Amino acid sequence: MKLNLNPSQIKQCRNHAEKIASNIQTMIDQHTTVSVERAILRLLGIDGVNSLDVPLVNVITDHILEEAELSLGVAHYISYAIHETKLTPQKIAERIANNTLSLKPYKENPKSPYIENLNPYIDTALKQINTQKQHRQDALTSMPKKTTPDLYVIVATGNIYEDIEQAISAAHKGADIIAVIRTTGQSLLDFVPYGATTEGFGGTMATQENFKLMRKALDEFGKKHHRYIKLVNYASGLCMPEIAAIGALERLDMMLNDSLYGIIFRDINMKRTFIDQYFSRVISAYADIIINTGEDNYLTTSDAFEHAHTVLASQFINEQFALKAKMKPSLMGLGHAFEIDPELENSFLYELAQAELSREIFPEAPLKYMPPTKHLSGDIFKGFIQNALFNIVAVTSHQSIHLLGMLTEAIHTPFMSDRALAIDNATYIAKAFKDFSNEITYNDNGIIKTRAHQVLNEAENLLVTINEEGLFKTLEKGRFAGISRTPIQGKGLKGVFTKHPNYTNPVLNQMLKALKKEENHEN
Amino acid sequence: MKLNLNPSQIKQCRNHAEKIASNIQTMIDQHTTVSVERAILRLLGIDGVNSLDVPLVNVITDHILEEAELSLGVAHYISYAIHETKLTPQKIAERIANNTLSLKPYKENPKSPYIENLNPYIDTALKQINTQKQHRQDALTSMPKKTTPDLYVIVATGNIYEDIEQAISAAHKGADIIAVIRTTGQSLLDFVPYGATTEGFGGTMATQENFKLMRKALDEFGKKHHRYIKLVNYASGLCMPEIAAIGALERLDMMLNDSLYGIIFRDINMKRTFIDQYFSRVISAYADIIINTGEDNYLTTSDAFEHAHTVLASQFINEQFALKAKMKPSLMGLGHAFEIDPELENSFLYELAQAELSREIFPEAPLKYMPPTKHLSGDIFKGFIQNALFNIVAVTSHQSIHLLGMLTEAIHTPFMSDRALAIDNATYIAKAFKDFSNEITYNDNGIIKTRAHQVLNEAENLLVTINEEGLFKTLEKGRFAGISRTPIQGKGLKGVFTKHPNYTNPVLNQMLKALKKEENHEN
Amino acid sequence: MKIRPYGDTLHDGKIQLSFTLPIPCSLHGEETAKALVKKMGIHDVHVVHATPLNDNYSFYILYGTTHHEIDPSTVSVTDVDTDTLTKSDIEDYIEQHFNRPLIFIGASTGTDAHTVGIDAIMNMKGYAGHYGLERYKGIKAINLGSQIDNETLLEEAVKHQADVILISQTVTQKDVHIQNLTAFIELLEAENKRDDFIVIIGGPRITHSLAKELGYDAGFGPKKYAFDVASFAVQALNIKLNKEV
Amino acid sequence: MKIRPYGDTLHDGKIQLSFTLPIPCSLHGEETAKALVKKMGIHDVHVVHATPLNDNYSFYILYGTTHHEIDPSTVSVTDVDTDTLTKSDIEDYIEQHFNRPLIFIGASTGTDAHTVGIDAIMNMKGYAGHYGLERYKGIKAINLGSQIDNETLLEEAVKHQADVILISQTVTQKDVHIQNLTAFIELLEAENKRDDFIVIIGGPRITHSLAKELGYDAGFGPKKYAFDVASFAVQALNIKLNKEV
Ligand code: B12
Ligand code: B12
Ligand SMILES: Cc1ncc(COP(=O)(O)O)c(C=O)c1O
Ligand SMILES: Cc1ncc(COP(=O)(O)O)c(C=O)c1O
Repeated sequence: MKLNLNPSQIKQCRNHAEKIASNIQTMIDQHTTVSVERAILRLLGIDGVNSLDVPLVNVITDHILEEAELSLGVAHYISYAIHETKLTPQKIAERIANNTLSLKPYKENPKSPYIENLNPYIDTALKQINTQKQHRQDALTSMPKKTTPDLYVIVATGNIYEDIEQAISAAHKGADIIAVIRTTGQSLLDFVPYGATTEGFGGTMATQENFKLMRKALDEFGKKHHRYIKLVNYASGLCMPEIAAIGALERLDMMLNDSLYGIIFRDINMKRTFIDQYFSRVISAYADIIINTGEDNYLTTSDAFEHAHTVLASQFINEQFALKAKMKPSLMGLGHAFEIDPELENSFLYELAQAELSREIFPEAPLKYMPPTKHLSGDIFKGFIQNALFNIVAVTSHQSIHLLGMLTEAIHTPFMSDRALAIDNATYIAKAFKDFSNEITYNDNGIIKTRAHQVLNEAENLLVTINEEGLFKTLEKGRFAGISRTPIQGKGLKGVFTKHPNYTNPVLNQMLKALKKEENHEN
Repeated sequence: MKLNLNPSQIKQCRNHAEKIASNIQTMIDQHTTVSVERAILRLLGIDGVNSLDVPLVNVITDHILEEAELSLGVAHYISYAIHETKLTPQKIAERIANNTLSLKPYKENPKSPYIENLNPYIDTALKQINTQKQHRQDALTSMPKKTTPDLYVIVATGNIYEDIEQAISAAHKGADIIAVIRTTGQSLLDFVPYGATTEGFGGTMATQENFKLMRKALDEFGKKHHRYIKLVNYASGLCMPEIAAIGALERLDMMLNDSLYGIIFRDINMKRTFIDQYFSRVISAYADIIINTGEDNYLTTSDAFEHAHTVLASQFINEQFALKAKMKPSLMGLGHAFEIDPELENSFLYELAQAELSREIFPEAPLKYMPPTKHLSGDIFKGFIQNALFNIVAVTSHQSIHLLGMLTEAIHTPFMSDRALAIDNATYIAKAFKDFSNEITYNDNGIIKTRAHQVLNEAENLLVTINEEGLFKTLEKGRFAGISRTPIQGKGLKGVFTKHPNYTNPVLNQMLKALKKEENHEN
Repeated sequence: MKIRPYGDTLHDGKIQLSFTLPIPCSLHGEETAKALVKKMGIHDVHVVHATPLNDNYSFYILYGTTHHEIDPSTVSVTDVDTDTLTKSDIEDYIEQHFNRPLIFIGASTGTDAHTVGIDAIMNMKGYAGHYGLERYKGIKAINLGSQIDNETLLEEAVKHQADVILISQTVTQKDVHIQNLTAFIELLEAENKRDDFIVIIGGPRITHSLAKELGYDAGFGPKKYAFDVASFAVQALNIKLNKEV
Repeated sequence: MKIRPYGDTLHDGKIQLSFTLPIPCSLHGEETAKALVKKMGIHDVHVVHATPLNDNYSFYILYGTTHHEIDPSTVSVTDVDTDTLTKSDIEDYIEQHFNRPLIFIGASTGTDAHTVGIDAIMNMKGYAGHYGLERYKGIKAINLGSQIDNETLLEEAVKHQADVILISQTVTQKDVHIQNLTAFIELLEAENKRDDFIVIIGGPRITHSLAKELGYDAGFGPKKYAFDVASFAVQALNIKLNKEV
């Protein structure tokens, strides 16, 4: 332990965070959302769109919203419908879409005695997910393990085919992880677009078909080069659980997944997205998908030196949210970032302190370490060395998921060559500094240790405050990123429903059962 | 002391090096060269060229060579001529140039009883040098002292006026030291060109007028911005002592000055240049001019990892040569470099080890630390981060004279923008890593300490060998940079003469007297 | 006087380029890169670095000498031509010329979620040591935040009887900002409201000349702060409302 | 098929440039930089970085879209057209085609003091894992070192009855290498000895096409090693001495 942190202080922080998360969890457990329900439908095997390109899962929830009562949960309706029609959920969906079937009658029915009718369909989905898990695990165990951080780059052309070209090119240069960035605005869509897409701004639509296409391309590359390239997308925004479900089915390996990001930066309603997040994390936990949280974003808005503790406090909270969803620490890609103003004296020391701090407090987490973005300018040469310093910190503090900085960050979404240069940069640094962290001890009372202790203290104080005032109030006060949000505003509140006493989510239940079993095995 | 080196081993190394240098010094004391004699003439105030652009100092030595006997030394001839003609040395030179005076008659004269006639002229020169020293000292003491290394950049346009433009531009960006690189081939000229020059390849002629012009421009800038910009040139090649003399008169602040460089890389005869070097170092010692030695160059030819110890061994030898010329350690800008192949794992650790090693062994020396050059390629982006790593080592190991690497090193002599980018790079790193060295302790038995000890061991062994075989043999065997040279080959041997029993060098004697006095004062 | 780029000799024309070609990396690739650069009127081209990005793409770094020269005096600059005032001058100016507070309404529009730029101009704190409009006496600053669609922005502007509308656009990929900005001007015109407001845009890729081209009153890019924007706005409002020139 | 540079969409024409202008840094400077780049046939030019180097010079980094396109199939490559053989193939070739060792004499000429390049080709050790000519059976390699003037090189070549002359040139500022290389060819011709030798040049800025232009038999640049040079030389000698094609 390089920083001599006080373990009981860390434990205290965890206690505060647990209480904060528990409070929210109480609210979560009493609610469902349109997106949670659509995710269930997707895991019952419902796919496709109607003639107006509306996904069938939306057709069904819209239908229930208009004609019936969503608070009963889709499982209620579909289980009755299967019982009566003997059709598959997919066929039922198609019938609803062409108005040859209505779920309205089941609204007044008692709690469904036919929920088990859903089991074969759920099993099919879980089996597919399990197969994907197995595939990933086999691929990963057959590969030599890296000792330096995994190199993560984004593709964001807007066109999935162009993205594939760029992704494969990056893999050739040594990238371990490819993230397909989403088009601006998708997170506010209350449906998941359908099919392969070629038009996007600052990113590419997250669709099941796009996931498939990219997964296939990366698998082919991996097979040829005896590597496994991890794929990332965003279970985030208004369709969090649905995208988590699609990601689980299509073997994504990581998902950006963090309600706080959506609340703060996308003005998504906090209730909505906390509820969505819970189910999405259970799905990801079940599917062995690493989540990436978005604390790094706070520092793109607030000053990174002054607000370092907000990142740490949020990581503690996100850890507890993940634990409630039965995630193992090895799936918690907690986010942090290298965003201190390069004009600050000793900036490297402060960055190193912060990175070591996260590393030491979350030893098992595959930390997601974000490159400098805010202080990159059009001076691409300077940007390249800002990224090099970031790479040094990443290697020295043993970060896990190493997002590569682009020298053109302030200019455009990355060109193919920008990405290649970034990989060269990181590869050179990883080699040159390979054993550096074993070579040095941080001096007592030095700037690094003092800073780490200070940030931990401030984070603890903040957690105490949040625990006292409650997370909703915290968000209202704009304590994260200086942006204020209230529980009654924001996108997607209309899609939130208090669960009916007869509500049930059989997919969640099955997943939780499996996860609990696993948990017990491990203990 | 960060590396826990063994002080008695270091002392042993110094003992070996002292013996090596003493051996050469014996030879030096018995000889003079055309360039030493011309340097004396310059310090007697002789300046200008004849109608064929031959410097008057060369006219005189050529005249003596043809008509008389140089081994008596120019002081012999000029003192007689002054006595007889009552003319100034300058007038005497002009007469010789237009064939109205011959020094031939004095060849057969006894040891000159008129040497003291030279004193007024020598005094004038020494007074000018003293004034320059005082000026520099005043300027430096009135300025705030930097705690990070001095930034050193080169200009090399070939045109002194363009060089000035570039130098001032660099000073604006933060350069502390400007070196005017010499045109390729000047070091092989057995005369110092005259006047302002505008044509050079890969550098600009070193002439007294060029020195003056640049000095003036830098002084003006310094005055305006309350800074003192140091000026560097090359007392190196066949005219070492002459350029040292000119530099002393024109207030250069540093001089590249290293016989070994000339022998190895310029094929200059070793006897010639050792003799020249001695006088040139005495002049620089007298004028408070820092010398820069050229060990860094070994690593541009030989592998930097395998031959690191040759640099250290050579630094020990150069230290002793400097001591023999009465230089203070604070004037010994011993050279070393960051030249390890970036493809080597842990290259940063090895570079850091080497830099700390030099720093610890020569604590008072203003070490000259050279940037990576050999492994720079046309990939300017990668080059920029190679330079950043070099800058990190420079700051962390407290180097003194920090030559900045150019991202276009493999392409062209620096453009104005290349230099500006280099300064930005170094400034950013110096700020970001300001207190880094106080923050860390190198772990025992780590790669860094182990490497430092190993290099010291190897250097010691090499010094033992050199002491046994003698430095001439060492050079013949190509132990430095893998290039072999013999004492009977190389440029300039013809200009070496065994001193006549009546030989005297009154300038050397006066300078030594002053230096010894200073030495005693200090003790 | 005509000038050329400068490497180390006046007018030597030295420039650096880099780009990717969708062809494999080879000597032929290098020659193709050179030939392309020659078409740009650049001679003495050296490919100093060539590297494959994958089997079908290759990256080149080149140096060359451009033939082209330019007379800087022939280059005209479209910049805001009102004087730049300090915060307190602006406050005085408002007091002198208007007998009511001026209302500025702003947003980051369309799907753009970037607020740091608009906040830099509008919020109390400002940016880089320059206070934002909220802190100006005589200015009422209403910041709607991000992801505001054009219709909502106009509605709110009408509702608050705004004098000045401020629009921030950060995402520019595939010119999405141009589309969005053009749509707002069209909306204003369709509703016959173009003359009701001074409309100002800003963002990292926004220039004053682009703003004029798109039909806006002014545009501000990087290193522009609240006082730049307010200086222009108050003077433009004075001309518009008080018919002063 | 015509191609353009590639940023993130096929043929989008994206390129990066940087250069210094001998004018102060200002918006006017930026516009001048843009105008200059437009003359190169590049549109959508963005000055992404502008910074003063001093009061009278300014540095710009730009991105733009080039109009120009190029059909790679129209680009011809002047490269050594003999086969590239391995060291042992070359040794066999010599044994088969010549009944004596071939003599290669080399130097870094003029005032050029760089020896690493010529050593890489000629010395035992070679470079980057490729042995130098000295280690080849059937080749006698004489390396004169650096700073050898043209006259001395020719003298030595005649004296040793060399088959092949190798010249290395590293310093290229103000085209000093071109002057020096041209002078050597003129010297050979003046002495009527051009046909007595295969004359090959090399160095970081040397290409085969430059060599041909200057009247040499071949030229080799970076990433060329002894086997490349020897492959060419032995085949050229076979054609020349044995009139084989
Ligand atoms: C911070 C940031 C974010 C934060 C935003 C947080 C927030 N609260 O705003 C977060 C993390 C949320 C974010 C998200 C995204 N971002 Co973003 N982000 C940045 C970043 C790093 C800095 C931008 C910034 O804040 N600059 C500082 C401010 C002060 O500068 P400024 O905006 O230029 O403002 C100044 C002037 O322009 C002017 N100004 C600005 N607005 C106005 C308005 C008026 C009226 C006036 C007068 C003046 C004015 O005054 C300001 C002060 O001088 C840039 C990269 C970079 N280094 O520039 C990328 C960048 C802007 N983001 C980008 C993208 C693509 C996205 C995403 C779309 C990615 C994705 N698909 O997920 C998302 C989604 C956001 C969306 N839909 O818009 C791209 C845009 C590419 C392009 N040119 O199209 C960039 C360039 C990164 C990149 N290279 O890919 N981002
Ligand atoms: C090492 C070096 C030195 C060493 C040389 C040591 C030695 N024993 O050679 C020292 C320190 C002595 C030196 C001095 C100088 N150098 Co120097 N040096 C370099 C450096 C760092 C590396 C060159 C090198 O060794 N490359 C490795 C070899 C293997 O590559 P190569 O030469 O390209 O050779 C390959 C091919 O080209 C080819 N090849 C080469 N020759 C031949 C010949 C034949 C026949 C064939 C077939 C093939 C062939 O095969 C080789 C293997 O693939 C470069 C910068 C750089 N990174 O490139 C500057 C550089 C070459 N030097 C430069 C300069 C200006 C000088 C000086 C003139 C500076 C000065 N004024 O003091 C001095 C003086 C030397 C002189 N008069 O020539 C400039 C040249 C600028 C230009 N383009 O004109 C450079 C580019 C640095 C810079 N940016 O300013 N230098
Ligand atoms: C956790 C998280 N979710 C989502 C996003 C952005 O994507 P979008 O706004 O498209 O959901 C980010 C961006 O950095 C993020 O960190
Ligand atoms: C000590 C020393 N002298 C001289 C030179 C080069 O200059 P020249 O060959 O022109 O003397 C160098 C170059 O690095 C050097 O280190």
